[in-house]
Formats: sequence, C-alpha cells, structure tokens
Amino acid sequence: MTLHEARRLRRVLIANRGEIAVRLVRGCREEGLQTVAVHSDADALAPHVMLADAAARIGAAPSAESYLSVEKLIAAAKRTGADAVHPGYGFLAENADFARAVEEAGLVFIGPPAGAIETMGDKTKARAAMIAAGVPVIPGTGAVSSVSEAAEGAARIGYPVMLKAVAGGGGKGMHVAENRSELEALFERAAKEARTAFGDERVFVERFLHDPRHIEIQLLSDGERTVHLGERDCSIQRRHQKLIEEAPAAAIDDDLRRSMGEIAVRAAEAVGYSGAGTVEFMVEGGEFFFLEMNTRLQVEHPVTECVTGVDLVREQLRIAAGRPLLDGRDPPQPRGHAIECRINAEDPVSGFLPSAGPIHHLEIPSGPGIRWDGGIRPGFDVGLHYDSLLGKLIVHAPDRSSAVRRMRGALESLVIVGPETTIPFHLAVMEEEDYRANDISIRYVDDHPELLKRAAGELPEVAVSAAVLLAARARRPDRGAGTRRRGDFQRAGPGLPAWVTAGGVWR
Amino acid sequence: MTLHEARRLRRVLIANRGEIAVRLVRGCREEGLQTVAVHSDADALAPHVMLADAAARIGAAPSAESYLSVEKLIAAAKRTGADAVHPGYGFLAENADFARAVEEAGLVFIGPPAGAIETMGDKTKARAAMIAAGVPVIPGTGAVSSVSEAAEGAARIGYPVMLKAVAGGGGKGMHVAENRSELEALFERAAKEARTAFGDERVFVERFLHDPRHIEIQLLSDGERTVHLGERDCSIQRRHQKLIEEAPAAAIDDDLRRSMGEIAVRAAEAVGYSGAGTVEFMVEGGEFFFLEMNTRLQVEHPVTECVTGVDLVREQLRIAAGRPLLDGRDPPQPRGHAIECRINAEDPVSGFLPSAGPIHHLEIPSGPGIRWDGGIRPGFDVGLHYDSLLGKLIVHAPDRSSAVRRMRGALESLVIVGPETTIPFHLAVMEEEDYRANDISIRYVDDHPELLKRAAGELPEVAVSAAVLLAARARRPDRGAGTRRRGDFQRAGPGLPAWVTAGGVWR
Amino acid sequence: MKYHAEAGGQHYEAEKTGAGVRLNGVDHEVDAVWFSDDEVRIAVDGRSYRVFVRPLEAGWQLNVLGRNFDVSIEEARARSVRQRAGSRAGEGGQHEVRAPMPGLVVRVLAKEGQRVGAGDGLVVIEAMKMENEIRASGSGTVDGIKVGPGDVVERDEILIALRPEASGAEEAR
Amino acid sequence: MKYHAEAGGQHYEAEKTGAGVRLNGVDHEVDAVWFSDDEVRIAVDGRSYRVFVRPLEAGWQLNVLGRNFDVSIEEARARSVRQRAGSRAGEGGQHEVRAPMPGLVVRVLAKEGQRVGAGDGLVVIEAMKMENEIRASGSGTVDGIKVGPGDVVERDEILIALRPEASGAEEAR
Repeated sequence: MTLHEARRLRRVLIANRGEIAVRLVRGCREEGLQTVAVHSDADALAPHVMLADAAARIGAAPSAESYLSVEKLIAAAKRTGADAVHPGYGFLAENADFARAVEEAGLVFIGPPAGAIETMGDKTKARAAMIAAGVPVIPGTGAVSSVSEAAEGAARIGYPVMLKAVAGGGGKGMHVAENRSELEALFERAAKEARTAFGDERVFVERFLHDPRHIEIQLLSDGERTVHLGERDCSIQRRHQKLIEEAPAAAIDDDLRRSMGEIAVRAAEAVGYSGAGTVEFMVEGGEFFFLEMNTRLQVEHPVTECVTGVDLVREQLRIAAGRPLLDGRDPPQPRGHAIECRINAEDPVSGFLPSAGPIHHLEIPSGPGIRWDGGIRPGFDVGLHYDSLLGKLIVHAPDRSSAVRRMRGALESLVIVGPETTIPFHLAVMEEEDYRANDISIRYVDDHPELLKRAAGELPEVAVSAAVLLAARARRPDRGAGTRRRGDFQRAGPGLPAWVTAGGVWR
Repeated sequence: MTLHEARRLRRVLIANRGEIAVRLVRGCREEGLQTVAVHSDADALAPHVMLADAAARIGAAPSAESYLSVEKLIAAAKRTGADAVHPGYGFLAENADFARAVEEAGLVFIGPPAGAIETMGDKTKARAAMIAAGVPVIPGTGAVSSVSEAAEGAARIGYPVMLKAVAGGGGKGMHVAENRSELEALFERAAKEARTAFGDERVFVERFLHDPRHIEIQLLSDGERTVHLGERDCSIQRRHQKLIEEAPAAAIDDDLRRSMGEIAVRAAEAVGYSGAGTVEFMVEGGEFFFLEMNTRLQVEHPVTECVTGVDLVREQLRIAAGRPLLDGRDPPQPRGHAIECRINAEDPVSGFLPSAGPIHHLEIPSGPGIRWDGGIRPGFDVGLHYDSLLGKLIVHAPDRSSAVRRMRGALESLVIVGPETTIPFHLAVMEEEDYRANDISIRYVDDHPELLKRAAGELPEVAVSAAVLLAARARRPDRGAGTRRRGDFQRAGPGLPAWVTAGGVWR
Repeated sequence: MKYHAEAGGQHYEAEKTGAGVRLNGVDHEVDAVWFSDDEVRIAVDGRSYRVFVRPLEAGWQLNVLGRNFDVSIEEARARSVRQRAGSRAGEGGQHEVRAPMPGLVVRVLAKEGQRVGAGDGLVVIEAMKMENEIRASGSGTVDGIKVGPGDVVERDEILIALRPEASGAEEAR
Repeated sequence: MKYHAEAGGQHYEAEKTGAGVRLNGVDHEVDAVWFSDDEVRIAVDGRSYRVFVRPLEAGWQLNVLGRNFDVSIEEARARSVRQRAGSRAGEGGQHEVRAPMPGLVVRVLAKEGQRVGAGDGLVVIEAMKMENEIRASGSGTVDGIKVGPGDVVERDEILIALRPEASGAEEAR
C-alpha cells in the first residue's frame, strides 16, 4: 500500500460470519461504507446477512466450500461491486495468498501486507525475524543429539527446562527438568517417546515457564507510524483457546508495560506491518517472551476499545483508506478495567462438549458498561460447521473488582435458551477467589477443576422444583398466564424471607 | 451527614420505578448492596421488581397512593430491613420533607441534605442565594409600574428584553422588545394581558435570549470536596422536556467550560451541597446564566458516565457511606462524545400524544459504544399513570459525528412493537443537517417542524406492502415459517439491485 | 390478487403484481426475505427496511423504523361480498370527537352550542403526566359534551359531538 | 400430588407440598412469582433464581443461571399405569455408547473385541472445529463398532456396543 495515499472506499465485502461479521457491518456503516455479507447455505438467515446492505451466497455449509474459498469470495466481491474486503479473524484472515488475490483483483485488502502475514505465519521465519529485531523469544537450543549437549544448552538457558520433540506439537512429548540430574534421567525417555510418537527421535531444550501469563500488545500502524494501545491479559484459556480476556493487565507494572509496548512496536516494524495487529507474549516473573504475532483483528479487541476509547475497526478502515491512524493523535492512556467472556456453544459441565441447535430465547443484558458483540438471533440454528463462538460479553467499569462484579450481573442477565453455553463456567470464575485476586496464569483452568463442579451446583434441583410447580399449575388453568399468587413476596412479614435473593447473587 | 464518617450500608430501598429503578438495582448490586424494590399495583410485574432482591407493594396505581406516599415508603423500608433509601429522580427525589422523614426514621437518604433541596427547590430563594454567591443569573428587574421604569431597567439590562407577567409562568404573557420604541409600544398591552390572564397587571423586564443552549454541569460533592465532571448539552427539548442530551457540549470552548464548572461548584458550595447534583445554565454568545439546580441524579447522567468513565450511582452510594468521592482522585477529562435519546411512549407523528399498551416485542441494540437503560420488558403493559419514559438509548463514540452515526444505527436496531415511541423523531433528528452541524438551541424542535413530517415519510406504504405480501403468503401455506424465496438477494446479477439498503441508511 | 387495506386512517387499493405491489394505482418494486415468521427484510423501490410482524385479528401490526402500523387487509372479492351484505354504519349529521388515547379529563374547554373552528381546543386530557389538548380539525357547532372533568376515558371514547359546517368538516382528531 | 421427574440423567421422586417441593425425600421451601408464562422468579430454600421456561412434549426446558435442563415430568399415578401397560424396553446384556452431540467421526480408537477400562478413548468426533474424544465410563469389551471415520453422526446415535464387566459398568458417556 502506498503510504497515506488517500483512496475512497465505498463498499466492503465482509469475508466472514458470526459476531465479527456483525461487528464489521456496524463498523463499516458508521464510517459511511456499504457492506456486502457473504454466507454459506447454513447461514442464509444469519444475523450478519440480515444486517448487511447486500448478501451473496458463496457455497455449501462446509467452510472449505464457502468461507475458505478464495475464488468464491473474490467472485462475490466482483459481482456485488465491492471495492474492499475485510477478512475478520479466522478463516482466511491470516492467509497471505488470499490477501494477494484480493489486491490482484484490484480490491483493497483491509489488513497488513501479504509479506507481513507470510513472515509471521511461519513459526521458524517469525522466530528468526524477531531474534534479528532484538525481540526476546523463549530461550532454546536447536536439536540436541546427546545428554551432554542437552545439559550444556540447559545450563546456558537456565533451569527449569523442557525437553521437546522437534517433530512434536500440541503439548505431546514434553518433559520438564528442574535440574541437571533430572535432565539426564529424562533424556533417553524423551528421545524414545519422540521416536515412537513422531518417528523422529530428535529433541531440543527450551526454557520452561511454570505459570506464565499470556499478555499481548495491541498495535496499530498506518505504514508511517506504529503505536501500541496497551495490553490485554488473556491467561484464562483451555486447550490454548482463550476464554476470558482483560485490559489492562493488572499484574504488570508500568516499566514492564512500556518495555513490552516498545518491543511489540519493534516487532511490527521489523516485518513492515500496517493495519491492526497483536503481538503475543508469555510473561513470567518480570520477563516476557515473544509467542507469535496475529496479523489481524483479535476476537478480544473490544476490551482494548473499552479502556482506550479507540474504535479499532474504524482505525482499520481509515488506515485502509490511506488516512493516518488516530487522526494523527497519540494513543490514549487506558481508563478503567474491561473484561470479556467468550460465550461458546459448549457445555462446561460436560467437558466443554460442543452443543448445537436452535436459539429458542435470547435475552441480552444491558445497562452501564455492558457490551454484547453477538452473532446469534432468536430462531437461528447453531450448527456444527463453524467454531462455537456465539458472542462476547464485555464489561467496562472503573476498576477490576467493579468489572468482575459487573460481569457477574451481566452473565446472570444473559439468557440463551437452546444450546448449552459457557455462561456457567464464567459465572463460576467470577466468584472464584484466585480469579478475583488476579492470581491467574495460563494454567488457571487446569488448576481449578472445582470450577466445573461449581458450575453444576444445585441447579438441577431448582429446575425440577420449577417443573413441579409448572405441572401443578397446568392442573389448575385458573392460575394461568401471567397470574401471580398474592403474598409471594413478603410472606413472613418483616425482613426478607424466601424472597431474599441468594441464587448466585448473595452468599 | 457527618463528613467522611464511614457507615456500612447493607440494603437499599429504591423509592422509584422504571428505568432508573433498574439502573439503581444494578448499581447497588455492583457495590455489594442488597436492594428492595417498591411497586404500585400497576407495577407488580415490572422489570425493577423482577431484578431486585426483595419487593414491597406500596399501594394503588396512582402515584399519590404509592410512589409519592412518604409514609408508605418509610414503612416499606422498615418492614424490609432497609438501612438506606435512594429516591432516583422525579417523584420524591427533590422533596425536602421526604429526605427529612427518611433520616428521622434512622435511615440514610442517598442524596443531598434536606436544607440544600429546600433552598434550590424555591425559585426565589435559589435566585437570591445564587446572586449572593456570585453566580450569574438572567438579568432582570423587579415589578415595574410604568413605561419609563421599564425602559430604565431595559437600558440597564441591555436589549432585547422580555416583558413578563409577575404572576405568569409557562411561557404565557411574554413579549419581546428589541429596542426602546418596541418596549414602549408593548408595555400597555403586556400589562393588560397580565391583568386579564392572571388578575395581576404587574410586569417585569428580563433579558431575552434569542436561541440559547441548555448546558448543565454535573457535580459531585462528598461534603469536603466538590468537583465537576464537565457539562452536558440538553438543548433538544420540547415543551421544556429534554429529548436528546450530549456530552461534552461541543459548542463551548475550554475557557467557558472551565468558568461554568467553577461557578457551578461555587453554587453547590453556597447551599452546603453533598452527593450528585446538576447546575443548569442557559448559554448564549459566550455568556451563561443560572437556571436551576437539580438536587438529584439526572435522567441524562449516562452521557457523563460514558465520557468520564465515572459511575455516578457508585459515587452516590460511596458518598452516602461516608467515603471520599472518586476515591480521592481528580475528576477525569472527558473522552469521546456521548449522546442520549429518550425513548418515550409518545407518538411524534401525532404531536407527541401519549401512547400506551403492552410491549409485544422488544429488541435492544448491542455492540460497541451502545448502552440501553431500560424499564420495560416484553409483556409489560405500559400504563398512563406515570411518565412516558420507556428507556434511554445512549451511544459513545470517538467524536460527535461518529456518535451521531452510531446513534442512527442503534435507533434502527431498537425495536419496540407495541406503543408508539419517539424513535422516529430521533431518527429524523440524526439525519437533520442543523443537528449534525451542532447548530442547535432550545428552539430547535419548534424551528424544525419538518422533522415530524420526515418521521412520517413513506413508511405507511412500506407497511401496506408488507401486509400485501403477508396476505399473499397466507394463501400459500407451502411458503410458511422461515422460508425464503431463492434469488431474493441478487436478483439482477452484478451490482446491488433491490437489495441495496436505502431505508434510512443510504441516501 | 387484489386487496383493500387500511393503515393509519388511509385506505389503499392494493394488488400483488409480478414485480411487487401496486398501491392506489402506483407500481412499487418489492422484494422480500423472510428471516422468520415475524421478521422480514423488505425492499420497496430499492430502499430496504426491517419489518417486524405481529398478527392482529384482521391484519397485522407492522413495525418499520420505529413506527407501528396496524394494517387491516382483506381480499377485494371478500370485501365486496361483505359490503353488499352489510349495513352502512356510522352515518349521520354528526361528527364525534374521540379520545386519541386513554387518560383523565382535566378540563372541558368547549361549551354546548358553541361554534368552533379548526384548531380550537375542546377537551384537555391528562396522561403520563402530560396535558394534551384535543382540538377540532374542522369548524362546526358543539352538539353534545359527553365527558366532564375527572372522568377517566378510554381510547376512542366519544368526548364531544360536533355538527359540522355545511362545507363538510373532517372528523376532529 | 406426586410426580416422577427426569433431569440431566437423574431421576427424582417429587411431591408438591404446602411449603414447597419434596425431592427424593428431602423437603425444600419453594416460593415463586410468575412474571409471564415463560419466566418465573423462584426461591428454593431461601436462594432465588430467574428461570426461563420452554414447553417440551413431555415436560419443560428450564434455563437457570446459564444452564438448560430438559425436565420430563409426569404424575406418579399416570406413570404406574403406563408402566404396568407398557413393555420393558432397552434391556439386554449390552451397553451402547452414544454420541453426546452431532458431528463428524474422525477416528475410531477402539477395536472389535478389545477390553476397555473407564476413561479409555473409544471414538473421536469433530464438531465446531474441536476434536472430542468419547470415552468409556466403565470397563467392558467392545462388542460392535457402528461408525467409521468420515461418518456424520446425530446426537444420541450409537457409536459402539459394549459388553460390560460382570461388576456392572455404567453406561459410557
């Protein structure tokens, strides 16, 4: 993109679905841009289709035939007269070929240059580029072929270390050694396991982080100027899937914050970045290490928007139109505290199993400091083709403890009758002491198995009690719709008898 | 209240109904306080009752028998073990006797001292107190008994002036004179009209403001320190009822802003104020004049909350508990721009006639920077006993023009099937050029009669067209629920044919 | 298929055409996507709207951009049959001024036998803490006052009977 | 009035009492305010909850604090009549491992005739871009594999037939 070469966008094709497509339709409209939704056959009646100015069917339900089809998306953009494409997140958002195809079709790709996507999308290239740019990465060796070579590496890196299979991934074939003798005892076993599991016995040594936080820096670049908008703490994860994100990260001090921000800007500049992006770090004991850079809008971008007052989609659109970021102003300081809970169609009580089916009833919380970025509507059928994110509940409050209380109230007011969701998990977290004390790490969910039991609780008996009342009511039609038994409220006179709220509210 | 004498509140009775009662229940809960809702017979199933921890019936539907009954409210507080009372706005919020009765019953009144309410509630006393404190009031004379006395006063005050009946009010018997000869021509007529209309021929002279803005300053005082949280522009009014409020007031410069803030603080200190309060001014041509002080939370408090990040209800509760305001910090600078539209059950197309009946369907907008403070739920029957405010739609965006566009989108997504509301009026304002250019005054609604015509528009034909499709559909049951005619979307191939949005969106 | 429809006091002769709808002789291009039984996105002459639908006894309540329209509609054939069979109701030399909303009568401004002109206030009704002056929409003579201060009236209840001028005043509203 | 209820795989003997509800012999104080047909505020033993109600064929779906419960309920009398009349279904020496949700079978981990213990993975189903391992809840012998990789399965479709140990393993879930 030529820097600051103003070009007028008119119509943006949103190459995505779900809550982010809804968010982008709204964001484009506020910037005076028309929007084209695309949809698979499963999404013909989805909210993003309802809201956009135009809609184009792009194929059958499976992603490969619709949202992942570069040709179909380009064809839809041409057909509907779009002059720009916003990829959202997921799907083709970090696909350099898609970015190139969009530009080659004469359309504006609302995202970074393809080259930056490519570099950051390749783990090895990214690590090399970051090391060259002076960005700290997790210390590690190359493949080691003997115990002594491993021990030498470990001594340089510092214990505890991890022995990892070169061909491994996804947490398999990893062994933690706290000192040299443990390392020596583990080496043969690690190599053997690596051979068995991956057919490649090579292992390497890497610094082990006990209970790091996942903290990431939001960046904006217009190609001339790169700024950071502070950080987010996304430590509450399960199987590398973020569940709760916050801004700012209350655990780090201003020095660390400044240092991480500067390094993140350096990382982006090293790859010629422009647009919105995020540099993810692991943080432990005052140290931080580059994890990866996400070359797109993040799911959790709203918490940054809440505390900075910056609209990241608006900035993306303006940068794509060749205008300077933040209208040339300096990034604002964060104000207050924001938390986001991902509301997934997964049942936390049954090990987060996916849950599908129609949304029978939907009630969205409202009031001060509450935001809902949703991708569902009553009657919409949640299928199994795409990821399980139904929407994001975000709160903003003057400080973290107020934000936690506000989130609890908002979660209680978010009603989704239909598939099971992660709401009970989030409710349990908001009441859990370590979370409230901000004593968390990426191991939080594993370390708190009782959360899922708490999410189960006494609720089945409440449901059965309600069913008994309903059955009794059904026998007496005079107590039908909307009637109310007198005296329900203050049965026992003074004080607050049965009616004092306790259910999840007062303990 | 003894200053900063910490006292622990546990349970707050909310002496109100509607959206503000809902807001207060939420605010109390977030501060760890239990809530007691009160309700008349008309409100037994109202949202504030549903949400509170306990509810007490206080009487029949008419306000005089319920929400305005001091004895019933105090009795309910005693009965439910409340230790504090929040009056909200309206009803008894500015009734000094109520404040006194609450304190005499040993409960905390969450509001200013009764004396401050009393002084500010009496127009003559308030004007005298403000003049004594050096707060500018609209220049005027006492009763004048002759043309020459009137002319003398007018010369001192400066033209244009208004001749007003001493016994008048509500805009009746007012005559504007641009110069001395006009004044002389009008004097006899004004005196005669005053005698006819009010049985009192006395008139006085007051400075006439052509097209002033209504701008007000939000104050907080904990009894030791009084601070202001910037201003709100509430110029969009109809018959002295505010319809749209914004913060900050983009029309005034920093000097004027600072000066108004300092004067407002002085006004509050002059009457020994504590708690949250608002000083209202008329502003014209760089001058400002005291109008009145509202000794309570305002309907429009959310716009200040949005731009400052301060939660005013939380501050009220903390001040009442003897804690220092803003945790002792300085008030923050405003960030971005916020707009509030009052959604009233009034039909703007029929001269804002009240409209009642059940809420059949309710869809609340969501997404970035959108807040809904509502007092209705589906199935709730909007009656005629209380004021017409159903809820408030508030947006917050980086600047005023973004906020206007965001509000337009939010209004389009706010669906209330049931009574007529002011939504069409607000939609018309958001598209009107003077409003967009911030060229407004308290005469805006009178000056723009075409707004109401615009609110009518082509919509009846759209409704009839939809009914024709429904009637045709009803004849063919195979095209029943949820079906979709193929090809609806892109009928004419490339470009955006019938499906290009225009309805209130693109022009 | 031809229909007769009423909305907001207006009468429409309507017809479903191939490309859309004809209303009082004017063709409109209409295109629609039904997102559910009670929600449709409809494009009329290239402008598009979200419409929410609630069934009424003889039609639908339709919500468009914040306004609610009660549309009654029937097939032209059915209507003409009904009209031939039915009686002509609501005729006579009087016009009735009715309450546009329920409320409390606080003042009656008109007097029996008084001649009133368009815009003259007749009755003041209070509802939702607001006073609403009910005015004459045409000129005529007050021929009967049906309510007094303190009365609670329902919507469409008769407030005043008015004998219109020979020129044919409209019904006051 | 006595009822039999099922919720979340649990059986409840329930009875409406004067002060509330008796569940499996334990008395609970229950108080309720119906805000509409589909929304109730219910207090159970002094703790209160908002419950949303959706009618099902033989009971209700009830939403409480984010969880959805399908509760089937019938009067005890009706049930005993039905039980005497009906046949005993679903018996036999096999347990069936069923799909807890719809999805795509990506791998079958169990082998015909294999002995499995509680917690052993049997089948991997993909849905919403996540792989979910379906595990045995008790020990037994695989007695029939009903699906293969690439199959699309519905919720509750049988995946594996398992012959339980003599000790009486529970149904895998």
